[in-house]
Amino acid sequence: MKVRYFPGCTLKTKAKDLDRYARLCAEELGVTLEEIENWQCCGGVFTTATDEIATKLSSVRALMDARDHDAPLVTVCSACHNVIKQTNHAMQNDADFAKHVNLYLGKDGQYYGEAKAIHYLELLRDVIGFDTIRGKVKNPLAGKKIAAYYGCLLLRPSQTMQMDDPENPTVMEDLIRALGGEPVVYAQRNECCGGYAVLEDAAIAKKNSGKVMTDAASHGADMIVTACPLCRYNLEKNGTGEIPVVYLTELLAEALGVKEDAHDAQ
Amino acid sequence: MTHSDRLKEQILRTSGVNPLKCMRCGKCSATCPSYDEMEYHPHQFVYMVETGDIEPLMKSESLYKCLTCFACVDRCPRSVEPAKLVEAVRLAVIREKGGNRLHTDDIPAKLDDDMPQQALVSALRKYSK
Amino acid sequence: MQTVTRDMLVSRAKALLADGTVDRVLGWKAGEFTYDVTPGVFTDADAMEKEFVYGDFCGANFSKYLLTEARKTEKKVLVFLKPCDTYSFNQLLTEHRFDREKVYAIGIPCDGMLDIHKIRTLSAEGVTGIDTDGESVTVHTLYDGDKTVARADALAERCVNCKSKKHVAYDELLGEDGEIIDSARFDEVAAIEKMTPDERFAFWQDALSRCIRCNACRDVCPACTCEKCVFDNPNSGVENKSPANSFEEQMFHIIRAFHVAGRCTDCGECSRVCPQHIPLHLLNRKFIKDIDEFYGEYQAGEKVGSRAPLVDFMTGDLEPSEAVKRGETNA
Amino acid sequence: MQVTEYKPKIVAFCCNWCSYAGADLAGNNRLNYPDNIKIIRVPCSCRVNPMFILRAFQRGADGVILCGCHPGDCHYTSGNYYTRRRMALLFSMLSYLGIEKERTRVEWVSAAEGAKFAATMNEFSAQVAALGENKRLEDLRCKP
Amino acid sequence: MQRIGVFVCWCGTNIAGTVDVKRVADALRNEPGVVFSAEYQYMCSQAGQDMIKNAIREHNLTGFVVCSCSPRMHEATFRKTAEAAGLNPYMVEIANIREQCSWVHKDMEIGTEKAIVLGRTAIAKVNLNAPLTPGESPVTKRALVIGGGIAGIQTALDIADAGFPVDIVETKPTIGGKMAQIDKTFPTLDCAACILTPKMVDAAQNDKIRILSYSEVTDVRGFVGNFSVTIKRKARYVNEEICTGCGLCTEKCPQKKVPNEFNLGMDTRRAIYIPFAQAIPKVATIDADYCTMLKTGKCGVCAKVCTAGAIDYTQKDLIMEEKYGAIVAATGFNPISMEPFDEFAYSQSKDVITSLELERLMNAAGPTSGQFVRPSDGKHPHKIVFVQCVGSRCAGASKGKEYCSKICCMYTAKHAMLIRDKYPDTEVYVFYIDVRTPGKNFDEFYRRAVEEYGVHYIKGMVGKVTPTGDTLRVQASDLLANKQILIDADLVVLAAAIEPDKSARPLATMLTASMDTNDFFTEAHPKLRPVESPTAGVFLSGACQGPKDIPETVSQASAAAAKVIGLLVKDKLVCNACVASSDEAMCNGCSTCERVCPYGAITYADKEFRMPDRTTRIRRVAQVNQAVCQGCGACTVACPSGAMDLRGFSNKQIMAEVDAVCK
Repeated sequence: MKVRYFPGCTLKTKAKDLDRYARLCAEELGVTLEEIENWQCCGGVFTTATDEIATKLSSVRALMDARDHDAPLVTVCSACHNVIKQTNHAMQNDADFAKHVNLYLGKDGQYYGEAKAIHYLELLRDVIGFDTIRGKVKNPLAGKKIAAYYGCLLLRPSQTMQMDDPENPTVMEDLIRALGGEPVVYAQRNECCGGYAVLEDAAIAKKNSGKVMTDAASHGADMIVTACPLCRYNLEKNGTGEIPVVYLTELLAEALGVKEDAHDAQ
Repeated sequence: MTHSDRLKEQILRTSGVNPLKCMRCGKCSATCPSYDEMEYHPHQFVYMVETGDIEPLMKSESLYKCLTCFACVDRCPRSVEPAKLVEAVRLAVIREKGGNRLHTDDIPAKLDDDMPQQALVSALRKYSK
Repeated sequence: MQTVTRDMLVSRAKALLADGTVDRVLGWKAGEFTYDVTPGVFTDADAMEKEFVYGDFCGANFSKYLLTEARKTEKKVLVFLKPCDTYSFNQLLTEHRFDREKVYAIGIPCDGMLDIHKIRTLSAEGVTGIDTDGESVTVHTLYDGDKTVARADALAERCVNCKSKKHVAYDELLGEDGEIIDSARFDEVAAIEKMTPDERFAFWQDALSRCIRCNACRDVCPACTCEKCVFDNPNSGVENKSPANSFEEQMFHIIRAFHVAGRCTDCGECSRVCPQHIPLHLLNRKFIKDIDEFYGEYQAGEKVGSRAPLVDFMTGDLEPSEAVKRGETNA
Repeated sequence: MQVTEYKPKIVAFCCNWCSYAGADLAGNNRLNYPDNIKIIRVPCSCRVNPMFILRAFQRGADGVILCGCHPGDCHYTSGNYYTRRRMALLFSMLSYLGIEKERTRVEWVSAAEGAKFAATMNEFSAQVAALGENKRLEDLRCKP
Repeated sequence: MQRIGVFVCWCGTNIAGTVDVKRVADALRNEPGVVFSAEYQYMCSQAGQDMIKNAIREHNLTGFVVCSCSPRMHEATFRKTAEAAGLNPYMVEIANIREQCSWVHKDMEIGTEKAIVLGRTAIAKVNLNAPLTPGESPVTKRALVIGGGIAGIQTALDIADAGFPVDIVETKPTIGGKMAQIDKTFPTLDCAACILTPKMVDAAQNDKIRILSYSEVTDVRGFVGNFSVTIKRKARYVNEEICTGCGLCTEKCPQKKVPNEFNLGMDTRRAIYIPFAQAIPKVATIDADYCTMLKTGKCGVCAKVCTAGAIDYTQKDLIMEEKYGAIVAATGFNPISMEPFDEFAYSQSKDVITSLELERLMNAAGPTSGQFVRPSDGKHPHKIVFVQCVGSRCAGASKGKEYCSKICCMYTAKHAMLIRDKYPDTEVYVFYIDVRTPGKNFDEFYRRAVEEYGVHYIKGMVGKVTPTGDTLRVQASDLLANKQILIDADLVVLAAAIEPDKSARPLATMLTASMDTNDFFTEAHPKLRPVESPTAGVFLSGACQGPKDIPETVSQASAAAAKVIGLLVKDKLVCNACVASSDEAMCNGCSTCERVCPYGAITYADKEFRMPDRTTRIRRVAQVNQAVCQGCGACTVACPSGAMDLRGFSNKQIMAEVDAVCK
């Protein structure tokens, strides 16, 4: 099966592993991520103001592409996913907003939220299925205590994201289990890492990421897994350095046995 | 309509938030990761917008401490959505001429080798127009 | 032009008669002219072959006939339903007016039916026959020879403003099912709402004063299935057979519209059969529009068993004073 | 200039439990309201059939007011909620037909609101009087 | 043709001061149907009533109109007068010429003219009056109480005290409900079991009360005074009559790992069990979901050890049908699930518990035998944080309930106080939004917690609980200090919102009783009939009607019992005479009327009709149950065919009044 794929800026530069393994793993699991043409940066954050129109157009164009290809729009980066999903939700539910957006779009066509935006994790869980994945695991992550870090963007606002229980999410834990690892459940996994504020105020990021790392460590995590490049950056910068932070696609690639292949190919 | 009435009307409109729904439980502030960095806390944003006391908020550094993590939005028992108010007030500031908080020229100095692009675009979108 | 042909209907009906599923068929019967098709009951293949017609003037909604026909049959009665008819069909089921088990419903698609009144206005009086060919209609007239009008211009009002090409009930569907249409059926109501009260009064005075109280609207209406109509019942207090003055008509039509409010599916039969061409659907649509705007969208007959807005409420419903204001300022 | 005061004919339907009692209270407190208003007692405002209202107009009433318990206070729990929908639609329809909307009204009057009852009646009577005689909805046959 | 009498009352000068009563009487004499007209000073006096009675006899009156004060005042009086003179009481109409005429007008001319119109209107109506006989229905002198918590027990005891038999249907194996799980009660701090269990015993020993435990109501038919109820007695695989409650089986059963619901899953029980020591009936029950014998056919230990021979693995559900005159819903409440609120880490840590779990933890018969220890490690907690309003007072898209659960403020004060009292080495924090303590000695109780017991009340809410090592890091706001604070707590207690029991909604459907959007039963009138459902014969007791504490529940339970007794003492129910009735010849059976009836008084029946052509036709028609109809008339307007009419306020009568007013 083929899905439309929105990689996002960071995955083309600093987070190439997140992108590369996402594609390899999907391919291994029978799904081709087709990168949409001429995609534009999502903007990193969804501006909640009702009169912010232009900042959401790139998401709408990506969604239109998915609609025109009659396929879901998949993103791996939590930030891109958050922006696109919230934009799609607004297009479906806020008639006034949709009207304004369509005025901007003009001859590019009209859009009313017909496409479905899903995160890579939802692709794994809802389309491919964890049971299928379990069956394809070549190198089980046995004995590894892995702490999933969700941060904010995957889960919130929960009414819109509809990804998982925002206070007690299980999708990554279930994935870790499917890959043969042992998930570590800790309360700070859905708290913020400090996000973009790191640019202005490194202390905020340090404080928040520090809390997350400490909590994961105190629960005996060997490793932290995340879907967001900025989370990874903040956690790595502010951890004690003992617990590695990896992308979920890296972990998946390792378990599916496609990681070495990729290295070989290089 | 006084200036502060107009400001309040603008904030309510752009945020889409009704501060009258607030029952003053303070859960937003209890859950806020940037609480200590803020001069005005999420529950104060709600209350001060309700009373039309918006100018102090516009002058406050608090605007740039919100991480837009939506914890206050998700955990609010009354569905007030305080983060949207913070954003609306911040927009009211940075949309003004010369209101930008972050300038592109400032960015190189703030970078390190690992900083993801995502951080730059997000910060620019949040802090500048 | 209809995508389902007469032959298809006849052969299906004959098959069902032959295999004993049904023992009677509700269908359209040829009249004197092409355009005066009447409803008929066919009990054998012969009659079907000879008298059954299907074409541009087969607008009659048979749902109401099921009340009597379903009672007569030992097996089932076969009925052909256009999309709009299926809403009446469901509404009657909601009101327990016939036994669903006694009916075999075949849904047939519809491109809209023609309005002979419109055709006469567009062409000439003395119409003797009509041929439809694609998008144009050839009208044979007694005095003015053949005239051609566009099919679109000759469509009945209710078909121009068709609300749904989707069947909401059937046992069997011939052809393709369509979609619910976002029609402009409330535009005319909105236009009247925009008038001044004096203009509105003049409009309705003009329309309703034409009424001859023939009761055709009531008799054809699938929502008017009372055992005894209040207008025929000396105990109701509003019994009145013939019009005495202009208010009688208003009274009749207001009460009738109110009685069907929330139950009217907007099938348009009332306006179709009115010999005086009173736009009666505009009364029903006013109620439908108000209901949609005041209490949320509701389409009678969409689902069997749905709770009509007039037998339902919300504690926060709007006040009548507010409703009247809104009805006027809709403009 | 001699002016004969025009008195519109007004029918007031009052529910037995709230509004009729409210009218009684207005009497107990000797609160004046126009004599041209005549009250018809019904068990609940939901007993009022639109036919009654049309009948009143047909027989020469210039205005019709319907009073019931406040929403949520209905003696029969939900009667006035139905009334509210019925009258919203009926009045909207009358206005659509060009009948002056000021001739019809629904007012919620509790048993404790004698003053409100009197004030409402004064106000409604003045409002209908301002429109003059009801011509549009009158059956001429029934004029004396 | 009616023969109508008209009686105009002076009411001293109350009417005669503004209305020329003589002129009124004279004018009305000429109205159609009137054969007699007179005026008198006080019609309601004995002399006035005698005058009416004499006129009835002398003039063979078939009905009369009294022009007097409001019918709300003396309609009943004059109806009795009519009855005394042999006239049907419903042949009387009152023209209200005092409250609605003489008292509101000052001008004699105006008052007189209006009085004539009002009299004329009443005459027009009485011309169309028909004699009415209120229906009667017998009363089955037995009550059903659904739910065996404190509400149901109290209601049953009070009804039984009045001498009427009562059945209590309880879904659990024992009665007692939530109160049996509670440790102490506020504001007196007496032991809940000590005051509840004697009542349970009273109920068990009362020969008027039958306890149907482990049973469910599956169907309700009929109406006030005449309910027919189907009850399913679930198989407990133990013969209730024989079991002595010795408990031997519950000790020997090898299946030990069944979560103990009585202790909210904090410990385990056996597959055969008695919920708690004071259970009523004190008999064992086999949990079929866990019993090895029932699942695999291999075991039978309990049967072997039972000396009474009470175990019966072949027992089947038993369906019984009983008749009742009144039904009381007492289905109670439950705390809501804390799963959606995992910011408080309820599912992540055993040391985050609900208040009801705390009750069990503090109870001497609880899972820790009353030792106040942490569920995770059995250590004594030192810092305890209480979080109020978890899931209460929520709005919009957020999870939770919109209402205030009402009992949490008080039980939290109780818990905090008890902990501080018994364990002075603890620090107790209560995070509150508002402290709501209306009630006798309630606020004083809460103040004692603060002032005498040193409980720290903090105005603010907890935002996040992070289990860290062996503590729970509580992040909260202190709004008065304008600070965000962190407390490393040992135990976090959540005041979970309460909701109606899940069985309430299907029960309401069976009873045709109405419910609000939260699934609480609605009362017939929020102020004046708070313990009755709008459906006649159905009464409400306890928290199924709304959140309530124990004293309130008990008062409501007794109030409901009083209402039930008031109903059961009657041999026959006299129904309202002014009820709806359907003209079957005109009825379409369209079900529109049924939908607006607030009382469920309308049912449908297939009836055979003879048609003009001598054929017969079976038609569905509406039938009004006169015992249930309250006469609002909603159905009469909903009915499109006009088949439904209201006696005493018929379409024709009201139209005649309209015509008379407009004349």
